[in-house]
Amino acid sequence: MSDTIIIKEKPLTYSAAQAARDMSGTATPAGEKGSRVSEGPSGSKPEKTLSRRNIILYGTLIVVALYYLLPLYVMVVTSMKGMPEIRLGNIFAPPMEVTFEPWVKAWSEACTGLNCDGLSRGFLNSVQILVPSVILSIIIASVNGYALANWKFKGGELFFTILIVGAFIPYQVMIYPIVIMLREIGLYGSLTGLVIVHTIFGMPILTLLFRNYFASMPEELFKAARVDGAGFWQIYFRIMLPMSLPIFVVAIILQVTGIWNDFLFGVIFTKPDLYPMTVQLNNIVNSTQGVIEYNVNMAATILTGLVPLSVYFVSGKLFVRGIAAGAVKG
Amino acid sequence: TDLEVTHWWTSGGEAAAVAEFAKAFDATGNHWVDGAIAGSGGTARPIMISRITGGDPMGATQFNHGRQAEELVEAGLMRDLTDIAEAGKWREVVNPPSLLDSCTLDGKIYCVPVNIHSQQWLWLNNDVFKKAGLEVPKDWNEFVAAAPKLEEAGIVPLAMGQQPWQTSLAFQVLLVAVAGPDIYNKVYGDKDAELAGSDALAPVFEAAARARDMSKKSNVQSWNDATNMVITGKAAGQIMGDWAQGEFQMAGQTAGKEYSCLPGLGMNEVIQTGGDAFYFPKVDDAAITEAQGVLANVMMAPDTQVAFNLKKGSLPVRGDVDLTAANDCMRKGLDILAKGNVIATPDQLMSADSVTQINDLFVEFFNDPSITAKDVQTRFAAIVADAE
Amino acid sequence: MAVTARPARWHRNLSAKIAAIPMIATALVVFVGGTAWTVLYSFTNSKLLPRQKFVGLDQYERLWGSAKWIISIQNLAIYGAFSLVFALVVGFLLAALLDQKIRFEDTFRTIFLYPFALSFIVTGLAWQWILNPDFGVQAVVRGMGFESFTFDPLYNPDIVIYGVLIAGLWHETGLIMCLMLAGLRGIDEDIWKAARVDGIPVWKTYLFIVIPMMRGIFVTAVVLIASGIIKVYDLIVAQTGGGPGISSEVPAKYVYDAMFLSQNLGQGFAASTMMLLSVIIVVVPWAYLEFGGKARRV
Amino acid sequence: MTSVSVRDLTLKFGSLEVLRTLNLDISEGEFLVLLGPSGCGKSTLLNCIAGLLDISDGQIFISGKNVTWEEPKDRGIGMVFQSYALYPQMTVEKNLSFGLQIAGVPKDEIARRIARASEILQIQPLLKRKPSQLSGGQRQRVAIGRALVRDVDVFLFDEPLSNLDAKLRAELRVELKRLHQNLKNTMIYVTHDQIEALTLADRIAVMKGGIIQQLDEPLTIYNRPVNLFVAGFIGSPSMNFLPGRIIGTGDQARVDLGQGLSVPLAGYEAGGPVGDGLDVVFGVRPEHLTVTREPTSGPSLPAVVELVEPMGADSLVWLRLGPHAMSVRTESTVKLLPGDAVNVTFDLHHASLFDASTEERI
Amino acid sequence: MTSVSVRDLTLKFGSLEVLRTLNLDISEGEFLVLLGPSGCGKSTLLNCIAGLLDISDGQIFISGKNVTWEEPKDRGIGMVFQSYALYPQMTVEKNLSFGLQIAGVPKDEIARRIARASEILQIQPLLKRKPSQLSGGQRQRVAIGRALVRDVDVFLFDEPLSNLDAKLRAELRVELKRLHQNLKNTMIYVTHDQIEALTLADRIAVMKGGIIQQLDEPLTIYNRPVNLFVAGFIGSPSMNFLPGRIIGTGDQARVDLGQGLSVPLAGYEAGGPVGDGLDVVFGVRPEHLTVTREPTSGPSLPAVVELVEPMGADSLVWLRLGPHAMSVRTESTVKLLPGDAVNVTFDLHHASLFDASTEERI
Ligand SMILES: Nc1ncnc2c1ncn2[C@@H]1O[C@H](COP(=O)(O)OP(=O)(O)OP(=O)(O)O)[C@@H](O)[C@H]1O
Ligand SMILES: Nc1ncnc2c1ncn2[C@@H]1O[C@H](COP(=O)(O)OP(=O)(O)OP(=O)(O)O)[C@@H](O)[C@H]1O
Ligand SMILES: [Mg+2]
Ligand SMILES: [Mg+2]
Repeated sequence: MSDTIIIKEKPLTYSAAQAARDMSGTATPAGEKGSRVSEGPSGSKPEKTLSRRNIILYGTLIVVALYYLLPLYVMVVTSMKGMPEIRLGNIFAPPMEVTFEPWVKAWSEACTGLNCDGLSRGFLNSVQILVPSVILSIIIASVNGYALANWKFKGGELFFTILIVGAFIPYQVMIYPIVIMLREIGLYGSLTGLVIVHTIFGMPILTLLFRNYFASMPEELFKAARVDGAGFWQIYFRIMLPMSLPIFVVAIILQVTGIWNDFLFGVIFTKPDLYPMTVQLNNIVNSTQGVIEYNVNMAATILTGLVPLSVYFVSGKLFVRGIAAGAVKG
Repeated sequence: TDLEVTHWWTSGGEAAAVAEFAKAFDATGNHWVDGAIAGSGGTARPIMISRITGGDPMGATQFNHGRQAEELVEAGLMRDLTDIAEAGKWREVVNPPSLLDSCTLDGKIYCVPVNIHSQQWLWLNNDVFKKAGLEVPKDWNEFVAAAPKLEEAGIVPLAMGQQPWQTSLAFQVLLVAVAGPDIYNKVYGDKDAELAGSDALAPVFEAAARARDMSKKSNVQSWNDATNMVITGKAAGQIMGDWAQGEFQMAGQTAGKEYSCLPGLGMNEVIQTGGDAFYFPKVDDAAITEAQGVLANVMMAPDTQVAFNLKKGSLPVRGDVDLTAANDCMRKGLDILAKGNVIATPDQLMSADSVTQINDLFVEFFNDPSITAKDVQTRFAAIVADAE
Repeated sequence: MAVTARPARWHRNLSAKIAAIPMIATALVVFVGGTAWTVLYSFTNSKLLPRQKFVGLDQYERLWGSAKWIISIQNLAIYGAFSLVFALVVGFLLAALLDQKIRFEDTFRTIFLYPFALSFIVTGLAWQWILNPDFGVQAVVRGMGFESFTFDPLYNPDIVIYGVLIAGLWHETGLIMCLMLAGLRGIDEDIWKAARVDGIPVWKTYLFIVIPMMRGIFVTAVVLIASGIIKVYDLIVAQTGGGPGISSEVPAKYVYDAMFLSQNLGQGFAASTMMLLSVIIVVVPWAYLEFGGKARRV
Repeated sequence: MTSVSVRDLTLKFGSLEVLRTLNLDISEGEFLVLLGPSGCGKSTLLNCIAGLLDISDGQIFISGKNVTWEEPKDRGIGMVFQSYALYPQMTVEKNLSFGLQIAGVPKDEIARRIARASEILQIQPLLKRKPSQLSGGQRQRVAIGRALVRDVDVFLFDEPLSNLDAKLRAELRVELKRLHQNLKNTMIYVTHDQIEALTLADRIAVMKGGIIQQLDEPLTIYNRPVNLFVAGFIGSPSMNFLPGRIIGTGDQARVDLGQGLSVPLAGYEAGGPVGDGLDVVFGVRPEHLTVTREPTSGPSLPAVVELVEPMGADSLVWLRLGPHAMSVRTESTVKLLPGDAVNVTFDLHHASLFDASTEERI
Repeated sequence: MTSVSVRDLTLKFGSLEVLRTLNLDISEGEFLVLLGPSGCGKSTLLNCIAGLLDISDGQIFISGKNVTWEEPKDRGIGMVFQSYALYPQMTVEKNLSFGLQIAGVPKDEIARRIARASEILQIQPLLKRKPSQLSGGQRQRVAIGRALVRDVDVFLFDEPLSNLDAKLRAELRVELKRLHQNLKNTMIYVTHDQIEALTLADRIAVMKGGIIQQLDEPLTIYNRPVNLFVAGFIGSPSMNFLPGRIIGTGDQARVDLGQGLSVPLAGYEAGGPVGDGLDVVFGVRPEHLTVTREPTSGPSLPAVVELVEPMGADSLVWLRLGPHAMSVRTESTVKLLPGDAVNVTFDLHHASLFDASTEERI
């Protein structure tokens, strides 16, 4: 890459740019353009935009994309229909009369038991749970991954293996012991307790990702920092962190989705005034009062999914890049 | 004082009924913090139990009457209400007295029964029968006889939700209706496995098989969806507890006019004295303990009993209240209660574990036409034999 | 020049050890401790509350005598096998399609990935709605005049698990596709060129050359899918509730129901122990090879 | 006979024109090296010939056939890549046979070809191993083998040695040369290492910015580079460039190097007229300079030793000559120390003179 | 004075013993090069000295202080890595000041040191750039600068040039040499390129399999390698090895090379007795051989030209001498063609003789 650069740097009168200008055209071995081109294929291979390959390629992609979009479409369309239309019509038909009534109802009017304030109540709670959980779990997992990848110590791999196996344990199995543990340390029912639970269950996969990511960074960088006198935390904060944006994006996306969508822990480890949005959603969807209001349910469903969805739409590209960095090393 | 009350009453009729409690409680200067968890007892109970065992109990919580909370009581996690009960003379006012027995462990009272639920009802849509040119049936047998004609008319004869407890309920109801309360008591109460497997019970299982056929086309999950099928005329009838009545009321229908109800399927008119009860977990906070006492009294107070049960469609636990506002079906129930034709619920007689096993069996049975009446009877008997 | 002795071992890497305390605590206390506790109590007849009334293997006998458990296991096997195979195959195919330097790659990728942002509850509800014979696909097709068309996977006990599968795949293939895409992008351009010069058709290049080179990615993908499969619960609850009947029960739900619905903790613990056992038999040797023992392999 | 012909080849990546109406004829059995700095378009040209890139304009002929639109496999070429691009999960044998199997070559024919290739390359003992179990040099041989079994007329090499260490590179260079002498196939070889180019090539095409600067035999390019770029790019240690100005004409012409130093041009074979007063760059390679402690009879200039780099057989002596720094290659036996005053003699037969403004050789 | 002392150093990775009771003394201001093939433990040794690896046994002293258990930062060393390991998110200036800030060096002192280092390395114009905006050579200089600002006695280099292309490598080699002449710090330099070793080192330690084979000045190692390995590893093109057998004793001793060819040993300075009948390997470098078309007066042997590799200034001629293949370096002006019959003359002062069984020099 740098041959031209070297020449420039040499203390010479010779300039590479100049050379390029002066030489152009002089040294090509004989022949004027066109004079020697003979019969037969010439130039770019002809390729139609509508080649068979493209039809198959885009055709498949579009069909699959439709399959993926179908549920979202149905949800959105249904959420904008009135109940009579839903009962009569087909679920794929666009609404004849667009109404946002269901959205309003889902957000602020739907009842659970005596509370008729829809999802709105859960939204703030969800945010309150989400932010500290995401932050804490990512901090801990990234430090773990860093320690495992760069500061190997005896037993580290063993604990890590246990952690990975732990990722396969169904949550239900752990609920009881965790309830007891939290009770013993007096954190049951508090926000702190829930944050800890999210941190614990996010740990295996996140640690795996961070460990792989840090392990894929050049080891010499780490050594250079040690020679420079940086310690464990200085290397982490000053060297590793600034280079880890992609994997942090992945971790944030995974955690935001996971924690926002969590129902089980939210309902078991908190009380009603802290219930997250998903619990509210469950309540709305399951408290059928008379006729099931599908439109309200769908609106509530979309509203609940809005936060993780927008995170994906905004940072999907970074996600792909980061996941490549964190997952390639098995 | 704020008192958090958890329950799983979230359907229309139920929520309206709970509101009565809340209103009465708030009137005492306290505040009812509603902790509804939608779904069913299955969703809500683990949360409640975790909260209680996790050391962060709510102020009061709903449980089904019976043995569900037994271990919590034994573990000393529940508040002893004996003094309040004695002060309120519950022993005298609660009718039938067996209700209070279910709240009693070692002579101490731990819960407030709030209503009596009876499961033994067949709910019918009158219009459907008229349109099909049929009489509204008077009992199960007539209903079965009418089924083919209904099916011809494109109507599902029997609506049935797919949740396990519903199919299991249908079976129990058929058992009591077809075989009578004595056999029921022997099977569920005494766990008489021999009887359970005998010919005496065979008609029960055949009736269940018949019900299975009649509900083949009923594609709904929850009970109120099934009730809704009856209300809207998609189905002709449903075997369901008296809480279904709340749905009919919410839909603006009147008993005897748009719909009919047949207690005990019109065959053996008895009422299960099961129902819901509220427990009060032990807490350290004196203010909350105080408020718990207030709530217990409020729930047992005659006015609240009437208001609540009218909305809920169930019967009050007190024999001394005025129920002039009660409707046709409720009155039928009251009459039966007055006659003393009561039986205990399976929840009271068996452990939750055995009940679930029976539920599972009937879920399987109702969904798998290849299981014969004979097979299911054999397996039923086996569960009864293992039950405690 | 004086010779000095090796200083104490424990304080080397001290910061790292301190930093790893949360992980060590989680691994030991929560995962090992919690698991041991669960296994211990699976030998009791605990009901609502854990109690040390040991009954030997009674819970296990009952577990294996229970039709619901057997069906759960079968369902998990079917769901797991299909989910694993389809997610990998479909994920890979989509990634391969997206890797053809196509236009709108970002758009397609986002479309394939977005379901992963939604919870299983939402996924289950959406697909329950679409597969509902009275409103969804079946009704629509019938409405178009095909009266005899039947498509009601959620209401047919024989195929209900495949109905769940449709939703499950919809949810997870996007993520797998992302992983695969990342893997494909990591393959040396020269390999493709070499294959073209050798005249190897594209699909054979994928099959015999590229896929074997993506072992690491497949491992990660399998970990992700498999850990999800074992835990599958929300989806079932939201979509079928285990029905019709018990035809779509799964082990995680069995555990949950046993513990909280039947209030038979012992039974629930026994079932979870069986699940753990199978996980351990499959995962531990693999995890050891993959993560333990060996030194850094960068 | 012409083996590969490139006619007016133009290649664009989007709007970036990487190759500009490039023409190139390679005769049968010739070993042609494409040499140039990184990014000059060497690989791109090779990929065009191989058919791995769709060209924007022009034509390509191989063995007289117009292959402009042919698939790579149908062009009768074999290619060896810098990273070797061996299929990692297949054994060496499978790597060699895979393409043939797919082309439907009969089993015994495949066996025959593999036997021949592995004999030529001496990789028989490696046939059952996987690429990961091979050393760099062995991998390289397998990569060549994969091209060899295809039984083609033209071999394309894209920097096949640049991933190896210096020693191995030197050895494999010789092997490649031998291979070419045995096989007599046409070979096109991309590199940016001029030693490889000089030792291997029948002809070298020096490229820069997508244009061939000079296409000639190695020693011609070495001794008579057509411009400053070629002069500076070829040769290591590289040519000394001394900017100066012509004084006088004809046999009296000298190059004035400043500070009173000048070199007489008598003996230099100029390609054109050398005008008085022209600004020039005087180029001379380290090995065409002689250093002596005593003044010699011929024209010599005084200089001071700055640094001595022993390189085994000989040493590189860095001198300061008035305003210029320059290097001289000497026998290791000549002992010089920094600070020594010496005399430098120029070998004008091997010197080059460039016009300072056009940078072309005069 | 001794600057770095390694005593009985042993290092194991698990059960793999990479370094075996290794001893090494480096005096102050010395430029020591660790040379050896890939995987011989060079980097490992350097990392041990730097304190980046926890050694299994032995002691390390730097500037007289026992630093065996010190942290890298407390050892008074600076290190330059193969990949440079510049912190990608920091500017050049930040890269240089990072370590100093951590050490709590006052602001103006930091500024002073950066100014000095960037002056020495001429990187002032780059201070505000990020590493990604630098060329390879510039990065390398910044990496050296990072060691420089630490104001240490000992510099450690781990193949700092091997990521660069040949041309740049040659230039930076000279710069490094100059730097050492200016700074006079102790430098330990790891490489597997013998040209680097020969040009840079005051002394070279040739390693193999975790053991130092020979530790001496470059020309001694070049001319009098202690064993076959060192002889073969140093020098490019490498030494010719001709297996043979001793006939006769004393001044009459000859090496019989088979097929009636033999070389008289008169003039060879043997380190020990040369026994009659001993199996030996006769080693001679390509540049210590002379090829002539006519028989010469001295002892010469007939050979046939097999291949000629032109390398610019000179050519490498591959000969067949009886059963042996060998290479000879000649001036490019000598025109030889494959098949030519020639005579080879040996320079015995520069030849080496090895015991075939022990592989040690005789
Ligand atoms: N796929 C591509 N898209 C756009 N530009 C490209 C592409 N491939 C190469 N280029 C550009 O074309 C030019 C020539 O690239 P090429 O790979 O042919 O260089 P090269 O001479 O082989 O260099 P090297 O010695 O580094 O291999 C470079 O400037 C490069 O950036
Ligand atoms: N972390 C490690 N764990 C196990 N073995 C290692 C480790 N690091 C190096 N080795 C082994 O130790 C030996 C010496 O490695 P080292 O890196 O010192 O070689 P080197 O001489 O620097 O080679 P190169 O020229 O390739 O850099 C090698 O065989 C290598 O495989
Ligand atoms: Mg290239
Ligand atoms: Mg190394």
